[in-house]
Amino acid sequence: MTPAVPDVSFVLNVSLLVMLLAVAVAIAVTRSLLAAILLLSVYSFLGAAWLMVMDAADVAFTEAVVGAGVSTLVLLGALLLTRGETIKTDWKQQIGPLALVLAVGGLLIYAAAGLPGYGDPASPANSYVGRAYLQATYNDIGAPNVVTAVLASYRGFDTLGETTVIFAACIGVALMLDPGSSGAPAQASRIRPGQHIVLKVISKLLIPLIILFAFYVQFHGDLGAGGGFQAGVTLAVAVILHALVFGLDETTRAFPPHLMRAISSGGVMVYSAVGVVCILNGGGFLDYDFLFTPQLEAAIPPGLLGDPDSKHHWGQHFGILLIELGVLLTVSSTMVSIFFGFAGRAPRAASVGQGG
Amino acid sequence: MSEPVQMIGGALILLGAIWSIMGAVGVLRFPDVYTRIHAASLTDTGAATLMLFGMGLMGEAGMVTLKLFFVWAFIMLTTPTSANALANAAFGSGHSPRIGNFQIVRGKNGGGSAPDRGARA
Amino acid sequence: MSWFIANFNYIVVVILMMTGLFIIFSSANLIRRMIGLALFQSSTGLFYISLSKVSGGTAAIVVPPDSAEARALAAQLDPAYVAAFGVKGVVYANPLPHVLILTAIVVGVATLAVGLAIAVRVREAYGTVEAPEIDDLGRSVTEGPENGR
Amino acid sequence: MIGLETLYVAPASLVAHAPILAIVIPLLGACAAGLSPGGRSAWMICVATAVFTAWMSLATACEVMRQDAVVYVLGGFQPPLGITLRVDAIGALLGLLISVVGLLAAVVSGHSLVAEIRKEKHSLFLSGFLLCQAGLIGIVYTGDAFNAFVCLEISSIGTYALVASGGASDRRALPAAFNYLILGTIGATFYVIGIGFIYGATGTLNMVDMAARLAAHGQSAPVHAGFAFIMVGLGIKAAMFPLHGWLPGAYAYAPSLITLLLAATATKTAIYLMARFLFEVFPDGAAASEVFLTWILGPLAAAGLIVCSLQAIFEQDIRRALAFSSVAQVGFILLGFAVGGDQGLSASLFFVVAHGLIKGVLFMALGGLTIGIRARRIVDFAGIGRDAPWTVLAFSVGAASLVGTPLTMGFLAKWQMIEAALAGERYWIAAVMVAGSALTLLYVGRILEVMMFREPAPGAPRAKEAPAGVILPALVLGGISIWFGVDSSLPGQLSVAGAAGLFGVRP
Amino acid sequence: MNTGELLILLVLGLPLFAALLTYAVGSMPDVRETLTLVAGVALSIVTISIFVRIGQGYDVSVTLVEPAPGLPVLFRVEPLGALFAVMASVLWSVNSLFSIGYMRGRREAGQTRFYVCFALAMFGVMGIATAGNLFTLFIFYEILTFATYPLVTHSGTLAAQRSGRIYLLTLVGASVFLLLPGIVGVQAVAGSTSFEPGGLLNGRISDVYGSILLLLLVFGSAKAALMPLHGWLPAAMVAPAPVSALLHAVAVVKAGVFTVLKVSAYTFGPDLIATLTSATWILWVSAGTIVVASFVALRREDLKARLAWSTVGQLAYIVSAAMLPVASGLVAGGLHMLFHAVAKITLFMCAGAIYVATGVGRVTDMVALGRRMPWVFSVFLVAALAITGLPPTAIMWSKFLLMSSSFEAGQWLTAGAFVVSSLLSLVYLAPVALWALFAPAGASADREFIHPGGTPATIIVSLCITAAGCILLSLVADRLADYLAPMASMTLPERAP
Repeated sequence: MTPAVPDVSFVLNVSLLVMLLAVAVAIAVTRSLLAAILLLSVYSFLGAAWLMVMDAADVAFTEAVVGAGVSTLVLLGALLLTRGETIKTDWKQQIGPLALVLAVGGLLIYAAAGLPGYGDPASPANSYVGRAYLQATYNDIGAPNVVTAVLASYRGFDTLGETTVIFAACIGVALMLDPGSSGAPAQASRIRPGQHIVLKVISKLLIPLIILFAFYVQFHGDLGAGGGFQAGVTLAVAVILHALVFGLDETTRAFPPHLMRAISSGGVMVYSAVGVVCILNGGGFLDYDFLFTPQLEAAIPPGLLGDPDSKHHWGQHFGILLIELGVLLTVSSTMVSIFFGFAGRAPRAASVGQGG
Repeated sequence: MSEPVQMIGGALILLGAIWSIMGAVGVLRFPDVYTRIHAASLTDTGAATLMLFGMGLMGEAGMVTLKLFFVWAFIMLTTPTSANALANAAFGSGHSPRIGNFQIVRGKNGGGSAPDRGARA
Repeated sequence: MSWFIANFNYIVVVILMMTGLFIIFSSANLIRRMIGLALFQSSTGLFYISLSKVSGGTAAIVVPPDSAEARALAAQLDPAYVAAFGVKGVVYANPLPHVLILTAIVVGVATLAVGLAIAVRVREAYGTVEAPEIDDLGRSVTEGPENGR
Repeated sequence: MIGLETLYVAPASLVAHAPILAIVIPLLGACAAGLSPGGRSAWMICVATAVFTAWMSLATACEVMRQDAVVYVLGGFQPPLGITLRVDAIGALLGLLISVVGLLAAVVSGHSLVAEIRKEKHSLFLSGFLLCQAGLIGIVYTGDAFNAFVCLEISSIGTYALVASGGASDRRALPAAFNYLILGTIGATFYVIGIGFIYGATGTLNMVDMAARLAAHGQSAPVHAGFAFIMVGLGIKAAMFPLHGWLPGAYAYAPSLITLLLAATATKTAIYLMARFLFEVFPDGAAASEVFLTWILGPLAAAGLIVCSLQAIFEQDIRRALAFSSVAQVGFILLGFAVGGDQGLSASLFFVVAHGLIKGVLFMALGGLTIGIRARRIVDFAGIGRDAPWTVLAFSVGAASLVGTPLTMGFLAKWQMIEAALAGERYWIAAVMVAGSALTLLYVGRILEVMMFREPAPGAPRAKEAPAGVILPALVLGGISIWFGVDSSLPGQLSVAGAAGLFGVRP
Repeated sequence: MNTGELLILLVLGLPLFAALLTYAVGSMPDVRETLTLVAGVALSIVTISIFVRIGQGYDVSVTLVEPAPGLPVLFRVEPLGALFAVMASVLWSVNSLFSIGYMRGRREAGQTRFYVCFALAMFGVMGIATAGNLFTLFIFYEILTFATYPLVTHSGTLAAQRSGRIYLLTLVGASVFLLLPGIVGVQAVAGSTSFEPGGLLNGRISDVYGSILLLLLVFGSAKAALMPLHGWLPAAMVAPAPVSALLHAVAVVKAGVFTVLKVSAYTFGPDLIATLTSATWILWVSAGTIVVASFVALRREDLKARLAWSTVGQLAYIVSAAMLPVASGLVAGGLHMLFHAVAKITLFMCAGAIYVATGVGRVTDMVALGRRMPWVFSVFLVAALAITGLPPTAIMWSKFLLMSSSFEAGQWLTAGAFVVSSLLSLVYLAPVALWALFAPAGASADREFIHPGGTPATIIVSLCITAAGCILLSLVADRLADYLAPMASMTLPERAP
């Protein structure tokens, strides 16, 4: 059953994909590293736009914030510490990978032929579990944003795994870049007080706005697009902006690195604690219906949470809010501690001397 | 919203699109960093305003237009600041502006628009 | 030709994947290989989301069944299509791949961060991030000084 | 002869939640270790968590033997909506291997870290170690394909960082870790794309549901492509022969504790996933898996066994030699898969456990030896038998089991593999297995001869005995592999039940 | 724990306990040596009691442990095993007596390790003798190899190291490369590897697969020193005399041949062996080995090397007996195994005695030595006659049986090989003694003794015992043949526990 109306999204989809391809090929071709990194950032923005066209609001938000924001930041940080132009690799060296890649690509395009067409509503993926979620969310969880409902409640364990992945990244980067006691103390960053007046004024105005927006995204996660990840990264971006503009020392005084690691592990603990509480109350792990013991539920006056008949959803609502809080803590503190890892490292790399 | 208002909105968005194309051409054609920054910021401020205003007219009033206004306010705050920061950094790292007139000559280094690189690299 | 149109998304996914792989295997600089890796991982996102698109659908945020918004959304599609594939009168995109890709993006960033941290340490230990130079240095010094503490 | 189902290990309420606790407790332990100030407290948390995890995985194993497969529903939503942990006999067996080796590694970490990692990084290191444990057990217990990817990533990112932290003592660890990261991520991404193809064809992510719909769905191009992607991805993760480039560097220069973890358990989980997809998810008789088994997996595994054994013979660095030996033994295991049939599969599962214990002992003893002296090449270990008799005893128990001397678990494992190959009329596989074990004899014999019979080089520093905290766990692991050699009922019943479960035939 | 199980545990426990005890009292030579002797005698008593019980029809078997389902470590004694156990234990005691004299005479270093490894080797031999299935036999086969390696490289010289490496590589390589796959093949086909009277695989296996398995199992037990895999035996002569005496006459080589006999009797069974094509191939190989070994022995100067090559030839007798398509061949092989062991150990002990007394190893230097060592060379003569199978000695019976069964089987080639090698053995053994005793006129002056008082007394005693054994055994040869008869018949007589 092809849709009756001519699908405008396909045209947008094709044009954005072509732009994505152009940027990807540009990245492959360009020799300058800085250009490649910025092109990657452009790639992320285009990806975010394409995701909006494909009705994936949450993912577009995440791609824009995490993809463009943090990864470009981290890449630029790494580039700063590994200054140097790439060696000219002659084309003979690239024939091997090119041939391999073309062969595998050709095979895959053949295989892709069997997959459901663009936007086909009756494809196995869209007609089976996907639709079941759409139909079941209202009476199971009562959260309008089905993606957050699936993310936090149906597949809560996946998200716990994801948060642990971020925590693992925090541990990994700390293991690598944490100067620790023997490292050279981070010298005063080079920003003199009188500099960047314009930047300072505007960022002083913007930072509270960003943080406010972060909390807005966090708490209305199950109503509209948003959630723990996006809020966490936005929060981290605010802190990083502060560090960039006002120098690393004030920020590390406000957000000390080892505290960041503590919060990061605290977030994962909050998440698992919610799960364990559900077990103690007799349900399965992360089964939010058991978050509220019967006595507690009786104590809450009816109608507190909007529509009276959804009283039994409190467990789900609070469960989702709590774990989103856990995710927020972990994500924001990890991104900040990663930034401190790269920024704190700057003076040492320079002392080792340039040289390619 | 009634039909004619949507027409005007559409026209404004089209104008904004053309505006940003002009900005993009500017970035390619202008000789040195500072003029390019000017062209780029032209796109961000001018074209964005036009488009947002047009979208405001297209959609029906209410929450959407309010959000569009906030987006516009945010862009108005951030874009000029980033242009300023970029110019500041360029000046800090020694790019002096190209003053005086010059003609476009297909130089040997692959047709850059600036014939001689007088400025300190 | 219709085959090309119907599967255009997957062809782009495959090309992006191959570009990513090509960058990884052909570049000598560690940072460039990380960029290639990021590109390669992003292709999974495109693939899953292309699977999830339902034409005429909207973001998987359930609007109240008979609200103005719902009626506006359903108006553009013919009722039989909405009845067949919509939920409570509105056609939505498939939420599951969105959740999976949220995870994939986050995993991608985590790997990127750890990879770049290692690259920075390699730069401090070897003084370069070019793979051929690292190999030469590695081979020349069998024991490897214990620097880079 | 202890029947697992008869064991009363934990109160019923705890056993009901044993599978999820075996994953979440190491997670919480990792957070606690991350928070703890000193290295000492982190070590204590690590050991306590490891004990609890081992206890939980034993409880799960008993429960699995009682009711054939434990399904634990997460979040209260039945599959295909929610995620479930589905632990069958194979998962329980590998879970036991991971948690027991993890426990002993945790005990050893007290000493072996001191020599290789800076003081203030210990708590971070142990936190990463526990994360790997949680990830590995997650892979082995989960019943959801995408969740397996997430757990795979948890353990991988932990391992990348921990391998790279070996850079403090040998800078070559850093490029090795970088290559491991690149190849590992490519493997994981291939796996995700493979799952995407299968999701596109079936619409579900729960493995059991996926298997049912695939059986009904029949063969199509995306299913073949998905199968190929998953196998290549897991092949990279399991260091299958042509895709094992990352392994020697990662094993040789990582801290000894991490080499122990990697060698004994990490690659095994990827092999477990391969077995699950090969024999359970993709309907047997599906052209894809049959052709793959006989024409691609078999020859590749055979080539891997022979080529890597030869490389191990001519390798100078002792840990690289053992790394190539690991790749060869992975080839051996995959040959067991290529034989197919539940006898072949149960033999390879038994071999997986045997190889895990062997490499555990070998690298633990090596770690103990290298605490004293900076020995890297095999020649540096000349005549060490005299100075550190007990550590070398532990090493030689592992070596004996690797070679397959009678009354060790390695011997029984090889015996069952060759018997399965002969029973399956795969004579060329049996011949390759015999040739492989003979080559193993060569390089292990060479190492042992250098250690025991050769005089130490005059100038070399005198090796001294490893601390008791390292020797005892090594001897315990060695003892286990001899105990399973003499009475293999414990792992035997699990591997037979597991293989039978996969093939749907009751033992 | 009925008496049968107790006996087996004793038979296995005794040498192990002796090894540990010898290690414990290593510092006190006298205590250590008496301990070895006592252990040898005790073991002989236990094995003889087993021998008697088996004779009376009792079942002596125990399953120690079952590592994996279908793979029990099972011990079940049957006539051939009992005979082999008795032979090994008695000759071990005699050899201990001999080695005390030899080791003291030569003042060898590292004697504790020597005796400990000897006891461990006996532990391996007892395990092989009493093994109930191929799996258990393989375990003890490996233990025997690893226990005897230090004995072969006892002297520690470079030559010893090199021949030790050849010894280990050949034996372990053959067992891992050939024997193990063979045994696993049997397990794969028959579901178990236990020794069934009348043949486990009889009627369950095709000719092709059966032939391959037979080749794997026979050539796998490299200890039987068949031609292509015999290199280790002459190389092991670098070991001290007691080692070559016990190991390369009794323990190690007989274990290899014993395995071949058990495989042919109980794994394949006479009927299946008769049909298998590879059985005839092995017959030709062993016939070739017999003839070639005898010729090579002829030209060997060193006495021990000559004896080693003669052993290679004699072993091939037993292998060909096992491969004969007729059931009586097995009994002949069993008997020859026993009688040849007794004779060959005497010869090796004589060689050792000469070496201790005069330091002479080469045959040509032994001319006219008999005047100084009349006893040693007369015993050597008796043993030499025994090896050739002349009437008064026991081997006459076993060679007679061998000849008759090969005639019965119609294998003229094997019978011819037997005759030729017997004559050749006469030619390369008897003259050594004759020249020494009745030196022809003009012989060169004889050697001075390097050991005060000629050959030590204990050596003389042990020599006489074994020489007497060669002759007295001929009296009981027929009763022994009846004892081994059930091995060849299809069914085992009804067994009481």
